[in-house]
Amino acid sequence: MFELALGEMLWGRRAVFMAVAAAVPVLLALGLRLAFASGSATIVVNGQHLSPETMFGTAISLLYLRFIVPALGVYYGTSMIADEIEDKTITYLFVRPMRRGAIVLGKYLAYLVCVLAAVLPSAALVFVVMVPLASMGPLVETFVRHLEQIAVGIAAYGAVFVLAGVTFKRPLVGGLIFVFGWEPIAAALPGYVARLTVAHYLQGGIADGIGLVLASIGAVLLAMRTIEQREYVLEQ
Amino acid sequence: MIVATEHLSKWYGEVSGLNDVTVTVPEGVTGLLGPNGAGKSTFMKLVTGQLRPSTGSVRIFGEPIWGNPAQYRRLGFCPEQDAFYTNMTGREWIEALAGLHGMDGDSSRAAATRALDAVDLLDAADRKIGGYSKGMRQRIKLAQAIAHDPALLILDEPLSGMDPLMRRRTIRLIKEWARAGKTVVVSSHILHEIEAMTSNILLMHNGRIVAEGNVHQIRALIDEHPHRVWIRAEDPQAVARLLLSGDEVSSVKFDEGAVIVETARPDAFYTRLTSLAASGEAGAIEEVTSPDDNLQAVFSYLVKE
Amino acid sequence: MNEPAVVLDGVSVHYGRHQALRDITATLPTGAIGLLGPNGAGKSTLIKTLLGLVAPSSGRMRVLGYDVRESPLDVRARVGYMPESDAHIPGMTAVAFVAYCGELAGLPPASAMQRAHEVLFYVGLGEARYRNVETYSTGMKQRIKLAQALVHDPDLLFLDEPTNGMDPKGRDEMLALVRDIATAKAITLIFSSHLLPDVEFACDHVLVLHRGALAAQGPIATLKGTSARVFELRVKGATPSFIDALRGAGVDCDGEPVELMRVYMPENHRAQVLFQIASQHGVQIRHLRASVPSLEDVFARALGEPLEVAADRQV
Amino acid sequence: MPIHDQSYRHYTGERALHRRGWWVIARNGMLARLRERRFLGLLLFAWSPFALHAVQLYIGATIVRAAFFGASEETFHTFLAQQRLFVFFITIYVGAGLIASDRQSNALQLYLSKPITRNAYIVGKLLTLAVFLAAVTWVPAMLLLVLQILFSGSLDFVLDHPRLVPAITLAAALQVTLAAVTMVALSSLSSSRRFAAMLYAGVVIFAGLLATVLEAVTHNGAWVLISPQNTLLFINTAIFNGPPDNLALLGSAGAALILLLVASAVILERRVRAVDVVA
Repeated sequence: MFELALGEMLWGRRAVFMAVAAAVPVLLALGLRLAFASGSATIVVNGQHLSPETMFGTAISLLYLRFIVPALGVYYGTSMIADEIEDKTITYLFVRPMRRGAIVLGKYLAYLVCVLAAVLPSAALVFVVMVPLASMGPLVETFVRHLEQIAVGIAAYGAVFVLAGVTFKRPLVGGLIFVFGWEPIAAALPGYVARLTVAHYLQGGIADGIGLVLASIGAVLLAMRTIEQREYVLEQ
Repeated sequence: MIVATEHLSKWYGEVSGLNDVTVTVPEGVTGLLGPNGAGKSTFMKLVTGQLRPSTGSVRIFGEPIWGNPAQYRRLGFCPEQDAFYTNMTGREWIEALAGLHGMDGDSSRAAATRALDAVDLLDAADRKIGGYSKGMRQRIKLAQAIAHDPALLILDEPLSGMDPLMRRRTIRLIKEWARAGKTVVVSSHILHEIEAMTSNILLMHNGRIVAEGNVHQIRALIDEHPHRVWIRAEDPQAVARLLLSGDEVSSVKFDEGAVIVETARPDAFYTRLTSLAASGEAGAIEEVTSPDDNLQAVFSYLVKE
Repeated sequence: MNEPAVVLDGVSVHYGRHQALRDITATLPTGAIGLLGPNGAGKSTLIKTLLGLVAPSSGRMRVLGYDVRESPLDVRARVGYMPESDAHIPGMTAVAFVAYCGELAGLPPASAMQRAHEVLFYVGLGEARYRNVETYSTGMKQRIKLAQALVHDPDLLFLDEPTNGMDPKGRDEMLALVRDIATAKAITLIFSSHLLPDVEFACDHVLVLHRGALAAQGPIATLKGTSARVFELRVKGATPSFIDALRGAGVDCDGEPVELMRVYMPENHRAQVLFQIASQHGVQIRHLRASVPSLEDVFARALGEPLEVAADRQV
Repeated sequence: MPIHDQSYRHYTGERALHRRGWWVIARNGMLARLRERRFLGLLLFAWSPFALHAVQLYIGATIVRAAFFGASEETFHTFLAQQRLFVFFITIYVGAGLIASDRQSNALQLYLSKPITRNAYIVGKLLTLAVFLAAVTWVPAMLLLVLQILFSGSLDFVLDHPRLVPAITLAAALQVTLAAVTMVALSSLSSSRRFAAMLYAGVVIFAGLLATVLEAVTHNGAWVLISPQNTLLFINTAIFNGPPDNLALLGSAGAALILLLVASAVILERRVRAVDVVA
């Protein structure tokens, strides 16, 4: 099932979407780097002259964690099963002598492998391009920390939206609202409200990270159980 | 019995898909018939474990199918919808699905080649399914159903979109599978094609089983339509006179060069007719047939709208 | 109208390298004509060429007296086309859709609306005519496709797989409509389908295409030819001894006794022999009929396929 | 014949052979849209700037005689520029599905089997969108002009600005044609309405963003060419305020628009066909 899912990930609009998501940040980084090099434009934010290194920190958390990783998670997580159901090709997989959960697991792992293989190198590239060689030393440690966050983010968002994809009829719209509507609002609200989002735990320390990984595994298992209980009536 | 259901019902909210069906499917080919919305696809989805019975049970090879994926080793299903991974080639798709049966690389490749050869798609095997014509897509669907050599085959409209030659070849293929010991359930709207495959049918209407078994036996049981026999003879009047002398005949009509007789007791009547024709008493009798002893007539008599 | 509806003279069509039609020359009479051929034989290409939607690379075509290349609009104004796949204009009710097609075919708005109602009743969609087409079942979608092809009262009608996907009752009603149109309404009809018995029921003339070339053409009756000494036999209470007795009398037969058997009678034998053997063995002959070759045999022969009869014997 | 034949009757009425197919398509397309309340709401909303300007003119003409309230050539220029937003929304709302929905529901082969030419189909579809776009650009602009004349009670405003009417007409025409042709061409590229809409929105927004950013960063006006929207603005400014100092840029802007129109025409010619050539 894993190979079949892997194959599906690498053709058609899915691969294009992933390539774009990985390539855009690198291009932006290059553009900004050129702008810095040519010295013709300096970006001054509230009076303080921004250096490339700090730029990289904000770029990572803002661009990757808040936008690219959740977007990929929503797109692939929800469409993984929902697409096959809509295209009615899921029937061929249901009539095979294997637990239906294996379909979810196979696809989820294929998603993890592909997205990690696309996004992490892209983040590394952005790091190399943005941070000049001289001051790279001290930053490596935080860079690795960022990579971990991205990896956990990919796993978490993926798991949450796989579960959404299996349970709801129109998961994509709901997913987008959750990521770009609910999460930013919740972050601003006081008290525990922020805890109801994935983003909150991403920013947290190691403990939150591990908690998130466990939660992801739980979500995937729940998704596997759901797909085995539910009946999918593919209307004519 | 390969497939058996007891008081099987299925409800979608208030809509009743299947209503208290108790039926057994014998070996060989069985034609599943009924007008649109009769519950055929619901029945097939229950038998292939895609839907859970609301009440009652459905068993294949004696065991329930829902939530029991091991059964799919012996079951092949060809769905009606036109749904494919259009970017994969025919061979890749069949091999991938065969792989899901736990076959290793070589055996799934061999199974794929065998299945593709059976449906005569070997030459197009390495082209993308997206570029296949409707007839070829139908055949690749059949191939995925037989790749793992199942003992039970459920085919939903297997011939739709095929050209006449391919239809004939597929009908012969289905009969060969049956002869090779497989049990095949074929659902189709084209009655004369079912007739060409088998005379064992399962007629459904409004979610219930209206009739099951041999078409001709079923026809004989439809008493509000007495058995009608069309006889072409040299001297139809003579034949009619002689037949009227017996009490089996309830009415006689004449057609040019032929006489049409209605009888309520077909066995007695046919025995007498055969001996009459053998004796040549009423002149030569060239042809004998029963215009409404076929699937079309049975279907229209039993499925009154 | 006695002059032929369609005249094709050496028509060839190329899609890039692929030759879709190869030098087709045929004269189609008025009445119902079956257009047969395996997938990819060029059937829909021929229809699109006759509609003037595809320009042939060579040859001339006259439809209803118009030269297709010179006046395609005149041709399409007198022709109705019922496409094979589901085709409707989104977001419209049935009567609005059919009236719109009428206007597109040249009818003034008021007449188009009036014709739409009439045609919808004729194809049996009277009660459902105010419903939106998207809510229609497969059978109803086939009927509305026929309605939009009839609304402007064409003299020539192209039907591409009209009975596709319909249940038995729906198919019988559609076939009755098609036959009524061809016979009672004097509209020439080109009926393309894979279901040969449907074609045989509705048509009296046939055109068989194969790999873009004309494989056979002519009235169905003559193409079928006379029946060889082959009979269909179904009996009740058959015993093995009955079968042996048949073979003993030089009557060869194959197929299972309980199903329909094919029986090959030697020249001098008459049907009576079968009855005599049957009555001796207490067997009832339930069905005995000279096996008239079906349109399928004509189709197979035209495509150089082994005949069904012969083919069965090898198995 | 006492018993009338109830079944199919032949049509003996009038049959105009070369009816204007394109008008039938356009009229049907527009009527279909006008039946939708949401679209009427959008149209109404698109006329709100007009109402604002009308009030402004009224005040200018009656109360304080302040020149700044009165109409000037610039008011019309900014009005047309402001309407750009509504042009964008209406183009997507009406235009995205024009051909895409026909392709999805296989209606294209129905149209082409009727006695209309492919150009009639394309013109009909273009007109459906163009009429609505004109209704939110040219029509309100001209109405403002009429109001100005009515309020000021004299024709001299028009006499003082002879070039105003042709300028408004040309600018509006450019805006409508560009939006309609490109949108319908994009609509013919796919069979999904949403995809065509996203494509159009993507091109307009992304190109616009990129052009403005690069222009700001590099202080070089030439970047305007990469966004059709900005190019159009540049040309409209030239129409209203006379030729800019950088004549070469104006020429290349014109060329860019023409290139875009030609490309769209080629796409339409290739995509609106009876036969999709499947390899």
